[in-house]
Amino acid sequence: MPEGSEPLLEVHDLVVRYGAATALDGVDLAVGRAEMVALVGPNGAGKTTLLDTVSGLVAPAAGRIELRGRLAQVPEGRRLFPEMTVEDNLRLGAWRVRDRRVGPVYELFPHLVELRRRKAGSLSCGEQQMVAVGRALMGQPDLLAVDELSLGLAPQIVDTLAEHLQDLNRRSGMAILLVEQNARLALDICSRAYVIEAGRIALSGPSEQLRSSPEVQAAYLGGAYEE
Amino acid sequence: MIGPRAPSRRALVVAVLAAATLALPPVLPPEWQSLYVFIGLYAIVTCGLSLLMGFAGQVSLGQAAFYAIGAYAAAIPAVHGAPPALGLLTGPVVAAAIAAAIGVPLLRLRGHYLAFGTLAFQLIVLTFIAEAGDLTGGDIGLRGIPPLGLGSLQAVTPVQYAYVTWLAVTAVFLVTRNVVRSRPGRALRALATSESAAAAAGVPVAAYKVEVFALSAGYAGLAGAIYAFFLSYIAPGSFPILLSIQFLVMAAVGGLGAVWGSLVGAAVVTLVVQLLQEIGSLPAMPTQVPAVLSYAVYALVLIVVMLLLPSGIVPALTARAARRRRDDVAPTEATAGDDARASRLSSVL
Amino acid sequence: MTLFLQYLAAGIASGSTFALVATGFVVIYRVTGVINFAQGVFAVLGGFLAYSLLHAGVAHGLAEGVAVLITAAIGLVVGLVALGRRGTPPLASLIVTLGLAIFSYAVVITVWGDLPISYDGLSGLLAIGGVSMQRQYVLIVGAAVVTFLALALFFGRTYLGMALTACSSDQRAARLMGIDVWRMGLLAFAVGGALGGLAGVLLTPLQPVQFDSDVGIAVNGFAAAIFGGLVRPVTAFAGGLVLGVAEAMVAGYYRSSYETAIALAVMLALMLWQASRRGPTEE
Amino acid sequence: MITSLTGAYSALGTNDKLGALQAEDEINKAGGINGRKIDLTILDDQTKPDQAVTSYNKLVGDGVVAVIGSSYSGSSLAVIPVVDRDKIPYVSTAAADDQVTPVHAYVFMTPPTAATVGDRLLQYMKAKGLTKVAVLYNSANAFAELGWKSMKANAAKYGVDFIDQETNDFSTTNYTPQLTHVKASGAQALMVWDTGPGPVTVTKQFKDQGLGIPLIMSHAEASTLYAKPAGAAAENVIVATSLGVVGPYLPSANAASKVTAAMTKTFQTANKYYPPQFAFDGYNALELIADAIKRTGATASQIQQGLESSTLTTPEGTYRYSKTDHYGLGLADVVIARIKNGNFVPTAFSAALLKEGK
Repeated sequence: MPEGSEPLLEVHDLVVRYGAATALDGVDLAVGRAEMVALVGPNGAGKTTLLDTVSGLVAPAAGRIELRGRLAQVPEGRRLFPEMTVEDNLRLGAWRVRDRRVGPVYELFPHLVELRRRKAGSLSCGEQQMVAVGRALMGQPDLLAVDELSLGLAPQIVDTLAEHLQDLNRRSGMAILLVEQNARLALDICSRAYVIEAGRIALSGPSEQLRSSPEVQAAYLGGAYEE
Repeated sequence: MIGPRAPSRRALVVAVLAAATLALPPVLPPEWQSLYVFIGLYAIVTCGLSLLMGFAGQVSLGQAAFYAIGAYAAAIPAVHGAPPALGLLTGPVVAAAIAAAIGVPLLRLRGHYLAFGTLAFQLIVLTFIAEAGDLTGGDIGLRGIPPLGLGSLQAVTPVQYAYVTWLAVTAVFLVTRNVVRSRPGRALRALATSESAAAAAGVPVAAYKVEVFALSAGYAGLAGAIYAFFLSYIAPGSFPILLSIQFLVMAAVGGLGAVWGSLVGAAVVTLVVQLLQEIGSLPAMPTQVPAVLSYAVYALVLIVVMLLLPSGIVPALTARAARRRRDDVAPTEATAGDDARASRLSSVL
Repeated sequence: MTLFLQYLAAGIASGSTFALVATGFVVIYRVTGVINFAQGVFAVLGGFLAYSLLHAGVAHGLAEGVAVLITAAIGLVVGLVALGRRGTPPLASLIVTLGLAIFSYAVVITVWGDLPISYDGLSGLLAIGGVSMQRQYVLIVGAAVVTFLALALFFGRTYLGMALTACSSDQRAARLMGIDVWRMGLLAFAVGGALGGLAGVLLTPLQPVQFDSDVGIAVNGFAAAIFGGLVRPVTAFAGGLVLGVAEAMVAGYYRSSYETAIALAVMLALMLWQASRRGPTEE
Repeated sequence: MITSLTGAYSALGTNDKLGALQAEDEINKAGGINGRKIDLTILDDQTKPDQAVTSYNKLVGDGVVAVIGSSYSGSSLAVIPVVDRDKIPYVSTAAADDQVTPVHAYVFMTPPTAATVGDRLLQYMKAKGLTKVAVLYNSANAFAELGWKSMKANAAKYGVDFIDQETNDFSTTNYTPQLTHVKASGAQALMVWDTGPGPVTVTKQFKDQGLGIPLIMSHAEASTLYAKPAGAAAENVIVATSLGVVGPYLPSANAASKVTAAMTKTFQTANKYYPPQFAFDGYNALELIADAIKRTGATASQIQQGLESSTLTTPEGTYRYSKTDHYGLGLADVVIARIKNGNFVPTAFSAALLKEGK
């Protein structure tokens, strides 16, 4: 993490339990302003739980979360309101803020303009992911958490969306927390990453460093990493 | 340490319970004897409903319809001279057969649709009973049902019916335990959790659903048959929609999916109602006090139990006991599973 | 033909009453996932409150309006108890609403006694050609149509309505937007209470109510509501009309003793037909 | 006493209870029966047949000598088999004729039978020249169905022809189709057999539809439970009642007028309203039992013998139970009343009969 600046999000020693099962066990994590951070790990490692806890959907059993700004989440599986139009979906994203103008999102994703009256449920997965990102942006977040950006999408679409995110981060200084099973993608576009396994942070550090770590290569990158 | 000893302790508990059950009827005061019969009958119906809701994830708001069908199927032949004991067979069999027949189309409906379907079914059954006067005695009711018996052996007193009833309770619980532990039983649990997952795993979902529906109807039919002989009078008014709702309440209060839950639910609800009635009919109670008291207190008990123990009494108790044991024994997967099941079940309704 | 139209009119009239009761079920279920067994209670309380206000000399219209406002507040209280602590499962909530319905019996008996009440609404008939309808029923049909239009506009066009729809569509996503699903649930209960109260103040002149009339009222309303899967107001309206018209036709051309049974069977058959066409009906 | 203190019939049962308590109080204040006081235990049947049996078992277990039954006929019919078994005198306040036809040795009833009421109504129709009559009955209601059946069986004797027969079920709320039929049939009057909210709804819709023929109700509607919610629409409706309901209009020559005046005065002082039919039933049931005990003794079989030889004048008329007659009241105890300003007033037809003591 860059020295000096106070991080946007700090998570200290977080513990989350579902009944008898422990989902998160002493997790520490931080995201600085204007930073792009990846959270990588296998299915069921606790990635989504961590996001939900930070978003306030799940109550922690122990630990501390400090969020110095607004957070918006793009949930796994998009979770649009399928029977509502694209535009209504976007507008609902602005529930917390007063400004419900959808213009900025259309500027970012011009393709959505022609879809604005369509029911969200009738869109393709890629289009839905655009709406989901757009809906989160309507909440004017300082930190955008994206849960499984690439899930179920064609590679070209993932690339386009990833470029959009990088663009957002560069231009507006919006911090992004990218939660991914696709470690290759995540390490490519983020500067720093955490690896979570069975509810604990197993590794963390700059993407470069993790990319060359033998464990990561074996577990997440399918052997030797090629540039 | 506790593991190996647990089964024998459990057997001991069951044996003590069984002995108490057997010893109780003759020493109970008279009004408690018929109450004892009703608790048993309600436990049988509730057990079927629990099985249906807890293990097959299906809801019935019309379980009293099968209770009624069982009662009429047992009573009508007996009134016409058939040996009354035969009714203990015709009651459950006819109820189960009708459930199987209507289950095939009806169980295509799910969740609330099925709840409505069963409710509508009960209203239709009640109309049929009221209109088929020649067969059923119509709304006036069917009277002169002979006492249960084989040859010279007749059950007449509440004590005798208490034994008949609790024998039936035991049989029903044993059947239920076996069903729950059998391979189909595990498949059923899968059904309640996720129907599509169960189907994907090769469980014949539709057939199992109909079977559980028929089994639960059979239980209700058996209880209905005993009810008919015990009261020797049945009428559509004996099987209102409110009775179906009462069964649902018993299942929810006791806890879904638990054999013991149905017993506890039936006993708690019946006893609370009875206690309130006793208090309400104390001398010197002003006119409207009995009604106000019984409605208000019954409602408050219901609300408080469901808010504090949303998964029912028995699952809450087992969870607590398991938590206490957790220090001694390894993880309690079962409990976590039960909690998860209870919350999943709640999404059924 | 006139006879047929007469039965049709009668069916639309009673169907509208079922539909009006159904709206409350729909609004509450749509947002909270709770089938509110106390829905009939709002109608009963609405009737009793309007009765008391009318007897206290409050003018017609105002009395009913105030009664509806009070039932909205009662709806809020019912919601507070029924939704309980956050995360109370819907089955528990359902049993709690049942408990609240029974509790209302104690309240009604304490305040108003156990005798049935009624008051005068619009009297006389509206006749067009050979077909007539009681004026009070005309009022109910009108109220039902207005209510359904208003609900459709509210849920479809207003921001608040869309937020409520979002809660019913995907609670998790709604919460991620920052929508307080629990508060929205309370709001839904208040609206449901008002709609139930509205049904009650309009129905009481036609059929007397007593403390336990809620069951009959709720069963018909539930039947109408379920037709639209408890979430679609317009199909619930259709459900009410199917039920009402089927009953009137059975009573008109066959025997009224079978009207409820046959009407319910018709609804079941339609639902099964829908289920077989669309595959298993979604929950 | 078993009665419905909760459930659908609580309004009836509560008044049964008040009536019986008043009788207990009067008898005990007057020194009891042969010096012994009456101890009345009242249990709820929740308007449910099975609860009635549970409550009955408790009473018998407590050693009661006689039981007063529920105004819910389902409860009464459920209890009768056990009454037969235990041989405990049982005086029912329910109106279903089937309780006493055929005669059960230990079962008696206080309300007038539907057959008696039906005959009286037919007399009235004949006297008024109403020969073509329509009927609307609730086929999901035991009382209504029995009442209608016995009336239909006797109609020919009085030259009354039921030219249109309409039914309704437990949940009918819109009677337009039935009333349309009645209108088209050309009937001179509409007779209704039902209980509960149905008759109120019929009355209101009947008025709105402007049928312009007399509306006639059975004795189930002879109380404020019907007259109050029906309100202005009930004006001029014809209702069959017992003597007690028209108590204030009884000519002093009538045997029941004095006891009725005394009973209703006490009741009104205590409860602030005129006693409904059900209060008379509860009151009479205990009076009949007390009278039997006084004459023949206090064991179950003595009470049964006493009841079978009763001749007791009560606010509902004079009961004359016998070995073959366990309902006791006769045609002279049924009044055809008209509702005026919410009150039940004897029709001219009945006023004349009351004067003659018939």
